[in-house]
Amino acid sequence: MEEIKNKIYQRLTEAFPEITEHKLDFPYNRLDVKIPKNKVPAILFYLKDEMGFKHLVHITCVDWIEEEKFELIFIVWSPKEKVKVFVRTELDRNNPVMDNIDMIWRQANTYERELREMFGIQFEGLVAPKEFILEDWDDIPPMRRDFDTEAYAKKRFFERPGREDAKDVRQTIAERTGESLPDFAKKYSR
Amino acid sequence: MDILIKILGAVATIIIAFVVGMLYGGLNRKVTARVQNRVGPPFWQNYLDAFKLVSKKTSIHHGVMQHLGPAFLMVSSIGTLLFIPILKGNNWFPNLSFHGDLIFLLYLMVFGSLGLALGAGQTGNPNSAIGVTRGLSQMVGFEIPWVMALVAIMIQYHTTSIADIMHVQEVHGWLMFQKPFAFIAAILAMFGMFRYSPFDIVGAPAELASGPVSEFGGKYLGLMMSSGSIFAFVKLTLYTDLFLGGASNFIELLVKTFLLYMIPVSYGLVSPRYRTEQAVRYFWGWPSFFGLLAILYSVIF
Amino acid sequence: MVNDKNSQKIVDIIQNFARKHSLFVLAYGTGCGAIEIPPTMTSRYDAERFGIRGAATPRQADVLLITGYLTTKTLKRVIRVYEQMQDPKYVIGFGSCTINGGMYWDSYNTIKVLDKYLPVDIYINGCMPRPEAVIEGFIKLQKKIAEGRADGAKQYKENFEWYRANQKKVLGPTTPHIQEYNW
Amino acid sequence: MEREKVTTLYLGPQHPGITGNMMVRLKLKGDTIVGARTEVGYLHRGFEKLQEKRNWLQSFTILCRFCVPEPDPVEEAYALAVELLEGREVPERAKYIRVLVLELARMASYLLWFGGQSGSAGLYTMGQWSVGDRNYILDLFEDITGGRVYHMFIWPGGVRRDLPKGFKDKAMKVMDYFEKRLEEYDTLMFENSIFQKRAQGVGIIDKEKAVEWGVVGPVLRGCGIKSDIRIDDPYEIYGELYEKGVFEVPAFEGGDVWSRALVRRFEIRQSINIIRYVLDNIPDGEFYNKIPNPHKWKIAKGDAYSRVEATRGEVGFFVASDGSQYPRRTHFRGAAYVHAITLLENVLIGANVADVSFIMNSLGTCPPEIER
Repeated sequence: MEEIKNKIYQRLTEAFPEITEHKLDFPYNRLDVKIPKNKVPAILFYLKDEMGFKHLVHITCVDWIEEEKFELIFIVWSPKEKVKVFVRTELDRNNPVMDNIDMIWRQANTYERELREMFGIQFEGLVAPKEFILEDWDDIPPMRRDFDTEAYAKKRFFERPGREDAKDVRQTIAERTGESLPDFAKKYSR
Repeated sequence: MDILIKILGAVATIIIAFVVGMLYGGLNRKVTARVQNRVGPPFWQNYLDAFKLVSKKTSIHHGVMQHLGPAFLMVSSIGTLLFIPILKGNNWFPNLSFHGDLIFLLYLMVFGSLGLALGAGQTGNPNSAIGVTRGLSQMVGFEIPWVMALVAIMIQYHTTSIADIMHVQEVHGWLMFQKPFAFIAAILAMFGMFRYSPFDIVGAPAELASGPVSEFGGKYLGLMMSSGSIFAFVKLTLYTDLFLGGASNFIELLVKTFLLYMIPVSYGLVSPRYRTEQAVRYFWGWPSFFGLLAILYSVIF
Repeated sequence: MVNDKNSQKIVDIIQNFARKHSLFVLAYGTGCGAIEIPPTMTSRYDAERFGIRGAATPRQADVLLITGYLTTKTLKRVIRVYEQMQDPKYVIGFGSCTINGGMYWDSYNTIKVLDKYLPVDIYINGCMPRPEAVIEGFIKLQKKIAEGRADGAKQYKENFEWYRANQKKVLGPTTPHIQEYNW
Repeated sequence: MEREKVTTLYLGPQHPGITGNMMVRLKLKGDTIVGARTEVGYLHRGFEKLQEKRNWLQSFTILCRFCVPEPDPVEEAYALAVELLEGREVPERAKYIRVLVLELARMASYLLWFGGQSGSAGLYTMGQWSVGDRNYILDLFEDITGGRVYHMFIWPGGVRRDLPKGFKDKAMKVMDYFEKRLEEYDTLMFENSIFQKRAQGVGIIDKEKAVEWGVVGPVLRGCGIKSDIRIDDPYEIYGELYEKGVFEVPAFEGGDVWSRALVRRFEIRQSINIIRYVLDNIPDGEFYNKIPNPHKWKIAKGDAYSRVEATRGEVGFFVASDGSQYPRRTHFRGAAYVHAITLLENVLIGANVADVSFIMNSLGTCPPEIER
């Protein structure tokens, strides 16, 4: 496993000297590389076409609000080598712009639509309807860390107040609807 | 006085057809449930359903044809019913059965579907529109073996009157055994006529909601359900008259029609549905072949 | 004679009896509760014994079963579906999340209290309610119908403005604006 | 000229043929589909946002709601991700119990799928049988976990409870029943010539392109590619079981609905094998590695991605921690996320409109896991 990972990493550094960080010492089949964002499509192309990383596993984004940046992570898997590679890149949180990669894997289109909607990342050249999951959204993109879901829910939706007495629920319901309480319920009533 | 008895007889026929047709529908649901390991609804469930549907309020208006479509269906069912001899040589409800013949009946049976097609077309629901086109193409499919079977009988006995054909069977025995090819073709066409699986693509819920009727609710659906039940009784009685020698009393009629009814029901229980073009291809295959055989047999012998 | 009060009462009793024993449930799985509907309809629980069966389109249905939480996007569709259904019609709120939001109490995309938006006749609590609970809920509804107390649709018509205002609060300008659907 | 007219048909969200709550907008020429667009978002609850406010253990109430027909692989994926992130070990007995629960969930999900697939073709009897029989598996779940649909059973560090007494006999009886029952299913569904006619040659996926298009799980195996996370990237004891020959991974050439149906049918058989083996060979010992007090349980900064084979294909959880007791970010990858959008839109083109829900069911569409 270590040899395969080292070999893959060697090939990647030869083709892409721009790789800034890497991490190989995972106890399982995983390999991390970090690269500037303008090189991401190139390295993904290279991984897919030259090295057999055919399967796009995942595209995700983490909001590091303290450092004012988004971290984009592309996970690819090689069915032959049985290794997954994490390609990581950083975006400016205030102006998140990224290259579109759905010509490499067309299912990336879906991931990009979601990231655009949930984080507000603009993918240049992405052709898709504007709305994906949300409809008529009027706040900041909801998956950003500074969006407070509880406050939003309180503001927008009705809330049912909790009960004030400590009476048995069955009793309350029975009184409300005018039914008689069944025997088994009486037995357990407080 | 004579006309009064006739009217009473006609009304009684309609009521009997409704009751029996609904009962068969309920028994169908019961049988289906038993095959599916369930208890199933009581056999009178369909009456309750129909009554509830009729008692619902309806406030949909898409145009005149939408209101007339279900009425057309009902008129066609009742009209066909009145032209069919219910019992053999019976004076209770002769209705109009000695005036119509098979060719007239063939037209009358299509009339209802066309009316429904017009009504469903006006609702503007794309599901209805697709359902109607499918229904009509499937009708083109099963009409061919059905007409072939009838033509074979007509050629053989030189008559188009149902009453005469019934009379012939008293002499020669049931046409089911006399004309087996025609019977097979007609039974296979019957699968399509009843629209149970595998030929239920017209109203397949999984792809078309419920097809032509998807925009009809409440009273209209109740009307369609009743007319469907009457029509089922009509078809079963017609088959009994043509191939099973008719029935001389009511019990015999019930037994024969119920046995016939169980053929499409039990086949439908274990088959998925055909697509439209597969259905049409099916009907133009073996059923039409048997129909052709029946005609050849009639012409040669 | 025909329009006399007592005969109307008798007609009501007969109609309610038929309505009670023939409930067509609209096939719309709005939330995760849809997973317990197939077991309810199949062999072990078999809801068809009570006359409960599925209906494919809103025009034919009597009962709108809200199976679980409603997102705002679904709520709009549900309102349209509900208004397309023909009287008399009933709504069953299924699962804790229709009652008070349940585990989605702080979610930004689901409504919390269903009866502010649609008139609910019966709530079934639990997450997920078992098929027994579903059948129990339907039987309660049948009892209500037989007694003539299942008048959610009437309530909706009388307080239409209030319901519409609540719906507008969540859905904004895209709220459906007509009540009668004639297309 | 009339034949050239393009009709738009909205399939859903309220539609009996749609799996769950989603919409497919179809462009039709006659009966043939010339364009399809999936529209989702009717079930979005913002789970990943909610998880940011729940600690590592509180997330478990949310997890099982990700994909309702089959909640256990999602729990497993999250537990695995947390374990990878923290480097936590799992006792051997817990691994066996996990595999048992996962395989039971696989069977339950496939039985429900039988109902969907045959119901969309109009064979309702099959659905009634298999969904009714599924209750026996749900009974086993109730015995193990206490829940019928949602279990919240697989936790980081093990499982929540041990197996109850007398469970083995009960489970073996159920397995015997299903072995007998599968033959009846064969007669009703797979040997039915009409079902074969409907399923063969419909919804074809190109074998060459399948991996690139993100096809996973039974759908990929239906294209003739033997690929399964359980053997490719083994977790728990699956690698060991595969080497011992306890189970096989069936794959069928063709890439159509029929071959996918066959894959699923034969996988139920394999699941029965695994469950029998696990019940016979389960070791004694602890079933749970004690975790710290969940309110004070902090995990060092880092991220992890876990992969689990569910019935729809590969599901996975991305979990990132910032060193606090709450996850910084979780992101779920469902198989249907790819299958129901880009793949479905492409497979539907050229198909008959009658086959839409048939194809959707065979791709294992599950809307709640798309939008979460």
